[in-house]
Amino acid sequence: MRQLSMRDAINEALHLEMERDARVIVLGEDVSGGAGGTSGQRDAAGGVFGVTKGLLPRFGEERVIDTPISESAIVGAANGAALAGLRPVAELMFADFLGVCFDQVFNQAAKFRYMFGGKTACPIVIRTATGAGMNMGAQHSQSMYAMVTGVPGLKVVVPSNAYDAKGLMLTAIRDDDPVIFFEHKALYPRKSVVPEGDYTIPFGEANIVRQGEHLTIVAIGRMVSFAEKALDALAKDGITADLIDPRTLSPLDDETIYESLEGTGRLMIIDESPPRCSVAADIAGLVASNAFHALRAPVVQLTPPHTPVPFARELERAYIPGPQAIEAAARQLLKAG
Amino acid sequence: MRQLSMRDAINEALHLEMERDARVIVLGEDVSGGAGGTSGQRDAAGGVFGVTKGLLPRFGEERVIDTPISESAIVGAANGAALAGLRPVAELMFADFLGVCFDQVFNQAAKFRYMFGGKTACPIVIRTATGAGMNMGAQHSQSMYAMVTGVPGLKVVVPSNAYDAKGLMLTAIRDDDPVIFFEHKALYPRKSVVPEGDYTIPFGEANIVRQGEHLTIVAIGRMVSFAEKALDALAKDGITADLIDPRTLSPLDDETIYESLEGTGRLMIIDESPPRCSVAADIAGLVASNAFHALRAPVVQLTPPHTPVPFARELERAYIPGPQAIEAAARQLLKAG
Amino acid sequence: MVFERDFLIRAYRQMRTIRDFEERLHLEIQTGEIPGFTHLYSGQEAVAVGVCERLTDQDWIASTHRGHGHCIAKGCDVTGMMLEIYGRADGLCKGKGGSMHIADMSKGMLGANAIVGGGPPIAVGAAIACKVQKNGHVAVAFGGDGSANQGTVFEAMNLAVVLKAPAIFVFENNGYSEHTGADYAVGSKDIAGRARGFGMPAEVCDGGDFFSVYEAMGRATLRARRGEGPSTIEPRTTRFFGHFEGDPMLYRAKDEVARHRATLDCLQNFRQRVTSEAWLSDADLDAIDQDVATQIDTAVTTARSAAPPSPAELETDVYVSY
Amino acid sequence: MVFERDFLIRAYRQMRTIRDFEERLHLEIQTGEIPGFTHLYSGQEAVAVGVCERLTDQDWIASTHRGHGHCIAKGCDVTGMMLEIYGRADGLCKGKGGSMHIADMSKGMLGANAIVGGGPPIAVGAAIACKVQKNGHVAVAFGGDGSANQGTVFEAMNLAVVLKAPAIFVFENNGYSEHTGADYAVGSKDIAGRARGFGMPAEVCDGGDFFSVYEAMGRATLRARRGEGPSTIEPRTTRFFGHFEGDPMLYRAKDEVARHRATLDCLQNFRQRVTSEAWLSDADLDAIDQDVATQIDTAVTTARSAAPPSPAELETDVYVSY
Ligand SMILES: Cc1ncc(C[n+]2csc(CCOP(=O)(O)OP(=O)(O)O)c2C)c(N)n1
Ligand SMILES: Cc1ncc(C[n+]2csc(CCOP(=O)(O)OP(=O)(O)O)c2C)c(N)n1
Ligand SMILES: [Mg+2]
Ligand SMILES: [Mg+2]
Repeated sequence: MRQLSMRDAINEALHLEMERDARVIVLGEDVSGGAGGTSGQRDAAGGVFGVTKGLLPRFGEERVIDTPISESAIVGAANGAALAGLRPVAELMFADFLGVCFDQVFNQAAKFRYMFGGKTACPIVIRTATGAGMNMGAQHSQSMYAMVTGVPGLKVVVPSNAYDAKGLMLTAIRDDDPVIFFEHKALYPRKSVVPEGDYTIPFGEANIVRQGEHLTIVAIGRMVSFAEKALDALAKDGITADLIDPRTLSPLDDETIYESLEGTGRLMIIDESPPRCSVAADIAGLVASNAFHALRAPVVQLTPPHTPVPFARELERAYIPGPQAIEAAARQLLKAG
Repeated sequence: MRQLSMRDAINEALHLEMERDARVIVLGEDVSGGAGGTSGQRDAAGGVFGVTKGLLPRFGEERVIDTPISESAIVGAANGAALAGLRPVAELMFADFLGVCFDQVFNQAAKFRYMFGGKTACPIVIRTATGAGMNMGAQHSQSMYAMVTGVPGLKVVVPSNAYDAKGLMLTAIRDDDPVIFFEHKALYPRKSVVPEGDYTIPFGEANIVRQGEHLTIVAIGRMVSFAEKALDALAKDGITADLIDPRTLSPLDDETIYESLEGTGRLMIIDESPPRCSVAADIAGLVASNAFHALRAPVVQLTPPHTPVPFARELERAYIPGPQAIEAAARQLLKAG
Repeated sequence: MVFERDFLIRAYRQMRTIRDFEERLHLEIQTGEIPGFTHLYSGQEAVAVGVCERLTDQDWIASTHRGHGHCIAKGCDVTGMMLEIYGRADGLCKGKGGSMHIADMSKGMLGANAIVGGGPPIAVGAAIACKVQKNGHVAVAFGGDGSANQGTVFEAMNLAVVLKAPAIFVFENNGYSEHTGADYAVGSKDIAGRARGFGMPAEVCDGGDFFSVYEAMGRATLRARRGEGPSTIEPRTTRFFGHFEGDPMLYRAKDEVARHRATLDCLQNFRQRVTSEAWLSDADLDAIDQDVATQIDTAVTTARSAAPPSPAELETDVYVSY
Repeated sequence: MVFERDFLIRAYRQMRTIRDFEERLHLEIQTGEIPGFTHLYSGQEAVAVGVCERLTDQDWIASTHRGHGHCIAKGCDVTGMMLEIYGRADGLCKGKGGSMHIADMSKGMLGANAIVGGGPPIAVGAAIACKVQKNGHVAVAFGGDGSANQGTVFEAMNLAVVLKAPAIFVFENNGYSEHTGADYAVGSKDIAGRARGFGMPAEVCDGGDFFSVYEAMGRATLRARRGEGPSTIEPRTTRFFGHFEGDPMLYRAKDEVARHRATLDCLQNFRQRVTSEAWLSDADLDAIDQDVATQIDTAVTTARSAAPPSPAELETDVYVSY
């Protein structure tokens, strides 16, 4: 079967949907690149991570729009274009840049439908690169998904592999609500089997990556592969787990977590963002409220500490929950009671 | 004893500290008002809620700075002035406006100290009006504290009464870290006994508003007074509770909550913000991880639904957790096991 | 310049409708029946109407916190608006939005906006859509002098220039942002000059004169519809009430509003002009006044007795599907 | 105009230090030892040094993602910087910041900044502090042509004008923001004109010529120190490397960098000028080149073998107290 990197899988989804639906446009900084340059070459970037490569030559400047460094205008323009009938996919180069355009995300896109009495929709997708692990420093490495998951009106997607990324992106663009789509930088080159052509993955349906009996692990984004590594090691001691990848944080498929807990009674949540008011805390809280009786031990929230993302390799490595930390925490959790 | 409104209590704290410390400046939109007007009258506003009234006549234009509508510049200027040795108190008229200046809050102020290796500090206070209940609509009524509580490097204060507000404000201005200070619009006119002169309330120490035996209630900001009303009603049936007001959400005095739970075994958290990734979820999650064995029933998170704040009176009333909803939820919780 | 009778009648009716709507609201607010806080547009009618008379339902506008005038000028249903402002179930936004969030896509009205500077990027997006759809329509961003200091607005202006988007920026300079004078907060003293600095044509016009605004808008829409890019107009105007209802206006000279009502009233100006040119008669205008008064009265009566939204409405309309 | 020998020697040394630092980094990055991504300043040295030679340690600058040049020009310790870029425990920021977050308050360096447009509001704040402290110091905001499209920057400019803050905005127009030409993204084709639109004096100068930048900065600092308010300067310059290390520069004509290195090299320009005026000799300059080469080599050698931060450092320095 054909393998694609997550980068190329998302690229393919964009191509497919722009082909299928003339209302889809893409806009952002350097989504093609080369405008105003001296080489005369357009598509000189295709996005700084190459995710939008080839769209400009195929769909032209009117639908693949390079913008100035003006994130509020980018997201705001996506909003306005959506209200006016298009289906914009805006690229926010790094999720950390939500800070300079957050109003258009949480006060505008998220609230139009409600404030306007259900009489309109704002079908935008904001694609953005997320996560630590590349030593990009405190302002280019954050996992910002809790901030948008908490906002009613938004949908939040965090794919953990190329296959899901393609299917979720097609769903996202076709979805009539505003979607924030987090693409982990470290996953861009990671390959998996990706079918050609059209397929969608519904929002709000978790992926049960593995099934097991001793504990339930919920892992987000890049943490899924780390959990798999840890489970490989634990398997040698006969320890198995349900590994649940929520795929979308809003809507969240909490039911699948509760069901798993009925069997295992033990929960570990692995989240790459700092602990307070995080998605890990959110899920732990939901379980404390809705699946309390299934719990046989304290919930383990495995997250980085309450600090910004450090730069130095050694510090960043210590910051991110890795396979070893997951393995250790799982062993610990199995002893707790 | 002298009673002051929360508005006047904060105003007094600002007066006191500006008097004591020449490095304190205040800046924001209409913090005095009247600049460039035709009446020639300055201090024509004193802040749209009147909290900064009288500062300009007392401390002059250089320390009480009216700004254009430029929130990024306001918070950014506070940051720069702090790095350069001042102790700015910036007013963000409504917390909802974090959207147009969030970068300066979470990427700049919050991270300077860490990114710069501990060699500097950013002692700013951002005062901002929070909360629903005045029919101000979806973009002027939000409770945004979860978004900043999740950010390492920030401190977050949500006073529930005039006395605390004054003491916490004095602590906030003297604190060397960036502080976001949420003032609930509905509490501004609410009076309580406020001593004259200088007193501070430490961060990270919850206030145990009431002591009781059947359950633990954690309530934030305006929700504290609603919980008190509910407890008055419940007292008639002999139901009593520990009512805990965290006062600061970061740092959070979670120990006091755990200790209370040792006695009661039942927890209800009342938060005015929507449920996902909220402070309610955060506390529920902390308890599920750190005080699991004390719990005798599922944690109750009493929050508004996952919707924007509606405009119409009837809807907004239904949105906010009120005394009756709290009372009903408490009775329910006592039945759960 | 000669104007059709029907055109003048409609323009006057629109301005009068806004004026009556707002003056009546000013009274009704004092009854305490209207929730929230409200920003009235009285005094600025010539701007909203001068701008919107250049537009069709297929053109777009993005409005502000002071949006009633824009809504009416763009054709929103007046009773629906009044119901919304009262927070009623049958309001234009089902009572969920309120005064600062009235919208009607079917009229090309992208929404009032309670965030200063929220609208202009949205308008530019709508203008981009017009370009992609190649439909010859345009999008207008309304903003005040105060909004001309918000970074998002400048970003929108530059983006429109870069993309040659059919966008028009209308900065209603009424001299104040809340309690602060534009002379203080707009460092350049002039907004049009900023727009020129961003590379688009810009002109100041008389916001108290419908014809002045209409002419300036004509140049801007012509340019936009021809695909030549954005323009800015800066109508100088005045508001007859406080920033919001309840504002004691300590920053304004005591007699300022009275003077402006006497000398800068765009409705009086209009009447004066059209009667002196003998385009319309006083009787024509009086008839409109009568008619509008009845309409507004009906709107208020309807709104006062209308049903509030049912609590079940609280959780609907958040998503299309979830 | 006559310049002191010491002044010229220092200016040249500063520029040469930046150049060597960056050219050496360009090589070292290829070893894979340097974490993260790095934006080199080579080619723009005359701007950083022309600006900072007008400043003292008590004046402030706010820098950008492309900050090494500004740091060196403002007096940051070169070995400390190199250690930081390598992510070492003894780096200027203990290895916690990295290339994009170098800061040193003791030198008036408010920090590089990985957010485009993050610095200017901060610089204006420092300028406000100078005003409050009445110390006669100024604050400079560095930014690129790309940053001149970010709303936060315009807000900072207007605020500085309104408050007459002693701020100076330096827009280093190197023709590109990442892979996009300034001709495209800066709709007005000119940043100085924008600044004038905001009500402050602004001038374009030759960013390849130390003296041109230094002169323009002289006018700006004079004005600022006299309390007359902010100014903008727009040095036209070029970068000799890609946007970040690894950028294949597909947007640039194949020979552009080579041409610019041959014709727009500010170090060559400087040498030419000072030797032809006989202010300094080639030998003077060669001696500096030698000296700097040794210094940079020591910095690299030190950094390569230095210890990383201990994992215990992960959780320190978040708060002063918590
Ligand atoms: C981002 C933001 N900042 C501040 C406010 C508060 N506010 C509402 S209206 C207003 C003044 C607006 O002035 P202007 O743009 O001149 O419009 P006008 O009120 O005169 O119509 C302010 C400061 C807001 N709503 N949004
Ligand atoms: C808010 C924000 N948007 C986008 C980026 C990504 N980015 C980093 S540098 C850069 C280009 C900056 O161009 P310019 O201001 O001309 O500076 P130069 O790189 O030429 O020195 C961009 C888009 C960012 N860091 N921050
Ligand atoms: Mg105004
Ligand atoms: Mg550049």
